[in-house]
Amino acid sequence: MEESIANAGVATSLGCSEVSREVVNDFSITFSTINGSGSATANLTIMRAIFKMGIPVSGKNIFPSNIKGLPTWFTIRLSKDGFLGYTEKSEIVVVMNPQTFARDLATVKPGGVIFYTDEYKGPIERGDVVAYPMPVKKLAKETDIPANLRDYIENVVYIGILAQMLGIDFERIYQAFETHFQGKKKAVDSNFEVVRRAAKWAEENLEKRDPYRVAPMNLTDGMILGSGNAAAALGSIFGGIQFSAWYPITPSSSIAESLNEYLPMFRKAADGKATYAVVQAEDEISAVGMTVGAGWAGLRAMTATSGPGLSLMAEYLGLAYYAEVPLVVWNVQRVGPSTGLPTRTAQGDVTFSYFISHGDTKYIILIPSTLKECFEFGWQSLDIAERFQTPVLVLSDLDLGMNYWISAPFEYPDRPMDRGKILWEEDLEKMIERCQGKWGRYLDVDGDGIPYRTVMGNRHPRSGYFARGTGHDDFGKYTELPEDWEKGMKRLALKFETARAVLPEPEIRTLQGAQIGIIAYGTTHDAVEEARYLLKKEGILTNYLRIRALPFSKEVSQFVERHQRVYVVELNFDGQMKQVLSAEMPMLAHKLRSVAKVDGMPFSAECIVRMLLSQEERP
Amino acid sequence: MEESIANAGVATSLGCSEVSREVVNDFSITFSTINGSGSATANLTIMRAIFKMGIPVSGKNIFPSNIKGLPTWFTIRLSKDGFLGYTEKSEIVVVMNPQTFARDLATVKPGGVIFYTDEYKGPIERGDVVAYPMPVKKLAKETDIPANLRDYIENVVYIGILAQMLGIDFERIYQAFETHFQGKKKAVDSNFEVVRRAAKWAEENLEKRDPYRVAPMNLTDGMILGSGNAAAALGSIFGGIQFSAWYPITPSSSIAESLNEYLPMFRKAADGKATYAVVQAEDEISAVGMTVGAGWAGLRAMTATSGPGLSLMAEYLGLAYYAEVPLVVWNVQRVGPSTGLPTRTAQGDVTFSYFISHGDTKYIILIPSTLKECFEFGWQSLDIAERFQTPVLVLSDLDLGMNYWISAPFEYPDRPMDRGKILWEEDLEKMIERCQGKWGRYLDVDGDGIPYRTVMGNRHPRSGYFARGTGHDDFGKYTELPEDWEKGMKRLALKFETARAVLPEPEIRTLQGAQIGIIAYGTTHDAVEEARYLLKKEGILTNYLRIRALPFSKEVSQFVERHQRVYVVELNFDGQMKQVLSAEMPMLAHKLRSVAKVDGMPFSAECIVRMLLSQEERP
Amino acid sequence: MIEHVVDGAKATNQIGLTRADYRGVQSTLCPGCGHMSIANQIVNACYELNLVPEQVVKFSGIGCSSKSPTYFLGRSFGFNGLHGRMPSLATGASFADTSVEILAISGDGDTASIGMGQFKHCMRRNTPMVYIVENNGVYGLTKGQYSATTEQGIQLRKYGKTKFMPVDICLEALASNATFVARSFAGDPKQVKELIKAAIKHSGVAVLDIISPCVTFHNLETSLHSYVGGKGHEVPLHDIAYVPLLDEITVDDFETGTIKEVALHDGGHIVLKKLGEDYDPFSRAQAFHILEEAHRKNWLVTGLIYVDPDEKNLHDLFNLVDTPLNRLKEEHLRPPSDMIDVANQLMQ
Amino acid sequence: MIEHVVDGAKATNQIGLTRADYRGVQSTLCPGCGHMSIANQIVNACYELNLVPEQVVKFSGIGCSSKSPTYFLGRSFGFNGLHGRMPSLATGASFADTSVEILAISGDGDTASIGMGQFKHCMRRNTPMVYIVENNGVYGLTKGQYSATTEQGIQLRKYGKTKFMPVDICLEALASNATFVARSFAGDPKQVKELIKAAIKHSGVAVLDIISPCVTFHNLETSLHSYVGGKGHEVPLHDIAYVPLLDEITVDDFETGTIKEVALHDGGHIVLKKLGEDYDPFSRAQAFHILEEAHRKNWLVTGLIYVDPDEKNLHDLFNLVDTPLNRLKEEHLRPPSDMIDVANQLMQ
Ligand SMILES: Cc1ncc(C[n+]2csc(CCOP(=O)(O)OP(=O)(O)O)c2C)c(N)n1
Ligand SMILES: Cc1ncc(C[n+]2csc(CCOP(=O)(O)OP(=O)(O)O)c2C)c(N)n1
Ligand code: SF4
Ligand code: SF4
Ligand SMILES: [Mg+2]
Ligand SMILES: [Mg+2]
Repeated sequence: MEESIANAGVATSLGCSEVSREVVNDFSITFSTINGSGSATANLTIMRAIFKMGIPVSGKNIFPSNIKGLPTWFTIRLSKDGFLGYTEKSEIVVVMNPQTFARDLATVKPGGVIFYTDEYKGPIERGDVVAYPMPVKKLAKETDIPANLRDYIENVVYIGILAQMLGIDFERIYQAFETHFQGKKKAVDSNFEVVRRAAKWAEENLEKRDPYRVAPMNLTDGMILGSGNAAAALGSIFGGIQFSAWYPITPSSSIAESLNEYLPMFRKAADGKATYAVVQAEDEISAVGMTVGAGWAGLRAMTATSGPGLSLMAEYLGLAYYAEVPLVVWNVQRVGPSTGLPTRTAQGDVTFSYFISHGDTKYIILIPSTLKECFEFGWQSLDIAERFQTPVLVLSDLDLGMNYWISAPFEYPDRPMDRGKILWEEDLEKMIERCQGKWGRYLDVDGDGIPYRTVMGNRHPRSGYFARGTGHDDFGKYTELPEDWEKGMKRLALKFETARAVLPEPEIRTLQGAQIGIIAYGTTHDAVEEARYLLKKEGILTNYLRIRALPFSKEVSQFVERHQRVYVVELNFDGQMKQVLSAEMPMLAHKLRSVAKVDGMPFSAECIVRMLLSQEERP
Repeated sequence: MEESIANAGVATSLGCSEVSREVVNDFSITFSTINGSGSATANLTIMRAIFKMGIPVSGKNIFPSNIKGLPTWFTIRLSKDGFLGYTEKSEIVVVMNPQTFARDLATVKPGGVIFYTDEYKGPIERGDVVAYPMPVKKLAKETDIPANLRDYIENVVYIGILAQMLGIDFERIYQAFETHFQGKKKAVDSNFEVVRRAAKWAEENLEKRDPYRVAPMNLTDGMILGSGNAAAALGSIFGGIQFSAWYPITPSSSIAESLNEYLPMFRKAADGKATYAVVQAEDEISAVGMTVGAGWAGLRAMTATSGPGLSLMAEYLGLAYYAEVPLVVWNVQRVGPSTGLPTRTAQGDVTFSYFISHGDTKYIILIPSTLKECFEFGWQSLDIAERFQTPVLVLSDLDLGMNYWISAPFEYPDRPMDRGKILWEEDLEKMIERCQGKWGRYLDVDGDGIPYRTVMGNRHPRSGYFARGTGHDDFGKYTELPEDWEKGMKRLALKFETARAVLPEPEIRTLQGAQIGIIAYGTTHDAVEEARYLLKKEGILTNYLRIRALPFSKEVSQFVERHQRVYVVELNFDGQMKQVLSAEMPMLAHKLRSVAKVDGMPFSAECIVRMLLSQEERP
Repeated sequence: MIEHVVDGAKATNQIGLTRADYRGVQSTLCPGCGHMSIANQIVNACYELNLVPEQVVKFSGIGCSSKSPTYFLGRSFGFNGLHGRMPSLATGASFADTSVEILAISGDGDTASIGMGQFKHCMRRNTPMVYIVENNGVYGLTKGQYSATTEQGIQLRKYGKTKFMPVDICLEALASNATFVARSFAGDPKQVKELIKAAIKHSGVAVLDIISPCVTFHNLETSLHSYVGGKGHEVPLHDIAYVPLLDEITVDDFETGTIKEVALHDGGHIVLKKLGEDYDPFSRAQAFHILEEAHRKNWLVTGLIYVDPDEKNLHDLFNLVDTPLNRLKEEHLRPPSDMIDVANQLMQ
Repeated sequence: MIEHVVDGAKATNQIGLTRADYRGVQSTLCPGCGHMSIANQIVNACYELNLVPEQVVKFSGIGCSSKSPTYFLGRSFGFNGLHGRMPSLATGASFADTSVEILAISGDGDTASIGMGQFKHCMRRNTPMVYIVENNGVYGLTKGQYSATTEQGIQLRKYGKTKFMPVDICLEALASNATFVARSFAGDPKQVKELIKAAIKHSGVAVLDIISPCVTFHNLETSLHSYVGGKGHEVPLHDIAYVPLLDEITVDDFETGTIKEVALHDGGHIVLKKLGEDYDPFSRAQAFHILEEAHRKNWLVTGLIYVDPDEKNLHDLFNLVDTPLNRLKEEHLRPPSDMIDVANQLMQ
């Protein structure tokens, strides 16, 4: 294992950035706007332009559960060192919503900058902040854009002002518009014209009094920028997805929407007909029911949901577990319990997912951290589900699913599709021969706990069987015999053990001499890497294991064994992964400590450091 | 703590029973009959007669998921020492179903007895068993009972034969019929007549060649005999239950059925009108939804279900948890996952119940072991739910709920009903004064995490509030602010801690010098006590802690601390309580070992001993 | 004729409350959303009926529509429940105090997609409540997916054309033996208000399927769910007004022979004034007929489609004591101590 | 006329199978249970239609009715799912191979109580399947509680009198735009069999509401759900027979002017012979009318209540490739390797 603290393959060195008066490519910009006012285009354009300048960047949307009218925030972080996690405060804040001015001002880092709409006429109660008023209404009115688009145009105005003041390359802005408007030249040009005018206004009217500047780099060459849900959909498509039933719920809906958008692009059959179906169900019970039906019948099937939907899927998941039906469930987590904060991020469904449904159940869970892993787990989850004939849950979250991440580009799957032990007519004939006529849907022929399966449509006269959630024997026959039940449970447990060894292995990053371990998973990754960097500066060396799948492989217990104490970092109140780790590794549970919190915001590196250090002080 | 191994208050001594040729009041009888043939009356009558003779007794029904025609078994265990747990084999087996003769014969203990219908004409392949044929068809035909009741009467016939051969008191049988037929003299007499004739036949035709005998004792004086579901219903009635919505599911239906039966007896208002409502809902989502609605509106509300129903309740339980709505859910467990073995017992919903619903949730769980505890938790659960304004889950199981148990009699609640912090018009007025005008539904006025609540119908103009599953502040107002969410989670955690100290404390039984601990819960209790007795005979002394509630009180961790190792005995595959204990007490998790299995049958003492000893051998 | 107190800044109704006493917090719906115009008519109806706000209890599911109860009756109790499962919540709560008025707000997704089962069973039980479906033929809150009431062939932003026939909320209610079934249109505020009043005064379940345009995601003129489309296709069955007990019906207001009255249990009446063909809201057969015809002819029929003012409601069937159950005290609820013996005798 | 091969121990149908090839395992239902007589007619219908057992797939929920698929077509695939949620399971599976016949069995509790939502949405989608409700007006498997189809006022063993109006399965199907809606009675095996055949040959969703007495828990003569009560109140709309493609209709079999034919997509016909009044199963309006009338008059109307043989079914709407989806290979499913660049270009 090599010594490393690296972020999504971006950071090139662990060295401190030079301290100088000018701050280049190492700050955050937060845009405070009004929901539904069309600010997304402006924010994405700035983010894309910076990305195209070769600078590592991330974009996080903090939005209300509302369609129009409430405050909303978008933070772009630029980091020449590749640290792209959430920051609690920003160096630069752009305020387009006069109502939130005071609150926004408080979030500017000392020495930072505030750009604000000159509709705000009040005082600016901080001396340590540079303030630039922006006549957005006036500048917007000067364009020849129809009045109903003025709100939107006001946002385009701030692109120009920021570009001018920070040195964002105008050519890149033009390209970003091209990406956004998918080449519609008229839209690109008219928007760019607004940017130009606003920049000109800034050039003529604002004097730069702050140190923040953007300068081209080459750290994003060949990289991609996008959000996890789109990547999950693309990954599923490269995994040969054939069926998805879903029910709308934030923050998962864009997985299904992306399937609807991309499937026709990637999967045209010669005759123009479809090799897949995406069905909007009437609720999540039906969505998962259809997906279970499709998986049972031999289709690569996936559904996507979030907390409340997952709760509704409990009964069907138990059936799929026990009847051994492959399917994939993407759970894009948001803050719960209950409806909770539907537009805020959390990792709060870990224990529920692991123990979901009554009775003794066990699930394979995959946890992606990056855009690229969303893509990879998109196709791998379908392989794993069919290979192990079981539900696979993928735990993403709002932050990963809906926010903007850069990553190394997707790679074409490095192995053929794994359809698992499925038998068509001739395969079945051979299997029957191999087993001297003995054939049963749930027979453990290979001793790995994984039986062979046939699917409907198979015309072999011995292919049919009656699947059920009631007790059944190796042949699928109904049974209440104690020994049959126990045998079934044991085989299922063996199957789970078989899976343990082949699921995506944890990622381990170490530092020479570190005694303290950190375990994390999912979207805390960026903040953890940055926290390790900060801790190192404080003289605290840490090793880091990132869980990518449950059940845990033995690397996880070995990692815990190797360390004096291990902090489990997670975005929930109860320290849920720590609970699961304790339950699974009781002999090592005493070494685990919890760094857990949930308030709707992603973890910042500073927060992890704070929470970890407060425990380091304890004996 | 006193030194004890005792069973439901019945066993009087730990001493070995004297070994003699005659075996008195210390054996089991299994009846193998056909489902739907009316054998229940016969079995219950024999059990009741023995009970009325003063002998500790239990009755366990092992029945198929079927209405009519499949084999079914009923085992009565008599134990002068008060050990009434499940036994894998019986000393006496009564076979009324010729189809199962061979299988039944195998379940007779060496030296035991088989009574069988003479319809079975085959060989009896065991030399170590005494066999008595019974001409049940012939004897039934001799009665003047209408032909359509013959099947039923054949079962009454075996009462007579057994009574004669074992020495069951005929007067007690007569009384047992009186209990069963609720005093309908004609039915009592005609049934008794059949018994008499059959006994006469036995007297004249069968020669006693076995050692088993029943003799009067006085160990059941003042005790009661019944099943847990009826006790749960009665307990709820004494807890002032006002509303129950439910959906039929085995093995919980008889809770609602008992409410329907008993409520009119116990709760007649002066004007003959009802002070309660029991509603059969259209499914479990609706059942729990109605119950949540009723609990929110100030009614003492309960629903009862089993595994699949609990899975469907996940979403509503999360809402009730977060909106702080009192309600009680009895989950009478059966074997899962999925439909599983719907007529067999298990303790397999522990982890699911504890972690149910998405997001960070925490539930109070009560686990009764005895008839009396079903009654007590019946009323206490309603108190606890209202006191803590939260869902309370009661985990019973099929064995406790539907089988027959003896116990000390129910006691009238020893304290007034606890309606918790509910404010009516005048209370609210005072509260507003107390808090100088500041009043909010979720304000933690007392610092115990428990807020005050008003309920609909309150006419105070400041009483109303809008309950919701979305993020809310102390005043019930919608909020997405990070600090509000965190504050809410912290208060809920505090409330849970407050509860920890006042929930039913664990029951601890110790033996001088014991180093080994056993933790168990629910219906494994009898088998554990018997296992401790057997282990003691082997020289292994154990202490025993029986969990009665989650969250654990500190006695639980202290108990684990005090022991070298602690075996957690439970009727599921995954060792679910051990998982919960490990998650909750990670510092002690390494001491825990699992004695867990599930196959549809209750735990027998022998099985516990076997599984425990196999681990004692390990270093 | 219907309004008793001149409206105005400080005007009060017969119980001394101003309209403001019936309002809620500031709306966060999109400007122009049909749901808000319904909320306003709820305020007006309650004001005019002189309801005590504390005696009204609001229930809702999840959706823009289901958020709207915060925008009226701010003093009332309310419970914003789960998506599609509001009926059970309201039903359970209703037993606690049968004297309150239950006002349930749902959306078309909340009721006809995920909520179909609970909606139907709630109707079947004749649960005493006003059940308003704010029907915009789309999922507003989740940003524009089709719902079960979206008309067939409508093109939605990201989801292609809707494939299936829409669910007809009124037909569903009728099939489930609902006792008050009406349809209205948020663009017709007077009718909305009068129907809400009548519904509140009905003793069983009263369903109002109110077409309530979503201006952000589904306001295409080609759809019956838009302001323009709804207006263009509206076929009112009658003019409707609720007339409370104390009001004399001034017969002059109606041409003779053109009015029908429905007597309600509180002594008030629903007065229906004939428009076009004669329509009998007491006939379930005619109700099926008009809905089937409207379906075929793409009409938005509005008005009182069916009413049975006399059928027993859910609470009647349970023969409850007069005191609200939630005000009963320990002495009413816990059997006296000697009854413990009876309990023990049952266990023998 | 309908049967082609003389029945008998060793008789075979046109594809060389015996009746035994269509049977399942030994029944564990109560002797006399209506569900078993329906199971027998399913065997007969499939035998007579010369179906390949492997080409039929069975789905069911939970209940005595839902257990019954083990008692017929033992060689077929089947899935005994969850209580009330079978429609979604069948719908998802149906996409895998649209050439199979789906035979779904449910109970009245399974469909009309817990399953109402999925049932309605399944109808609405015109999911190609035969959906048989074995309607006994009671929960059999859980031992005698009332279901949503129990008639009002029926006294059940432990549950008092049923309080609510029953759900009418056919009316529900019709309201949800089902394209084949029929009712029958287990005591009328010939009609059951012919309707099953017609339903199998229908291209969309075909609902059969079959009254199927529960002899153990609900066979009171006063109920329409009993053998005696059903017989006594049965009002058949017509005599019905399914006539396959190759059969000539011997017009002699019917008096002229008294028959109606429904042409199905496979080339076969449903032939309806007039009994009493003329009834037009193509008219949705008439279907509503007869169901409403039957409801008022306590008739058990049986026969084909409504049919629309031409409406597109669910699969038609998805424009799927001809090969069954579940037989597609990696080369059809995984985009070629150069498409990875297209994917990456989308992420900019
Ligand atoms: C179980 C569950 N699934 C999905 C959602 C997400 N969701 C919230 S509102 C909504 C649809 C609302 O549509 P409708 O009822 O028509 O209300 P509208 O917003 O159009 O007024 C959905 C799907 C949820 N909250 N809960
Ligand atoms: C979620 C769930 N709730 C309850 C049950 C228990 N249950 C099994 S069958 C049944 C009712 C069956 O009634 P019906 O569908 O009418 O079938 P029948 O037995 O009458 O043929 C019920 C409630 C279950 N299996 N699953
Ligand atoms: S999105 Fe539609 S339904 Fe929601 S508030 Fe806006 S206009 Fe109303
Ligand atoms: S209980 Fe009723 S439905 Fe079930 S098998 Fe027996 S007769 Fe049939
Ligand atoms: Mg809507
Ligand atoms: Mg039934």
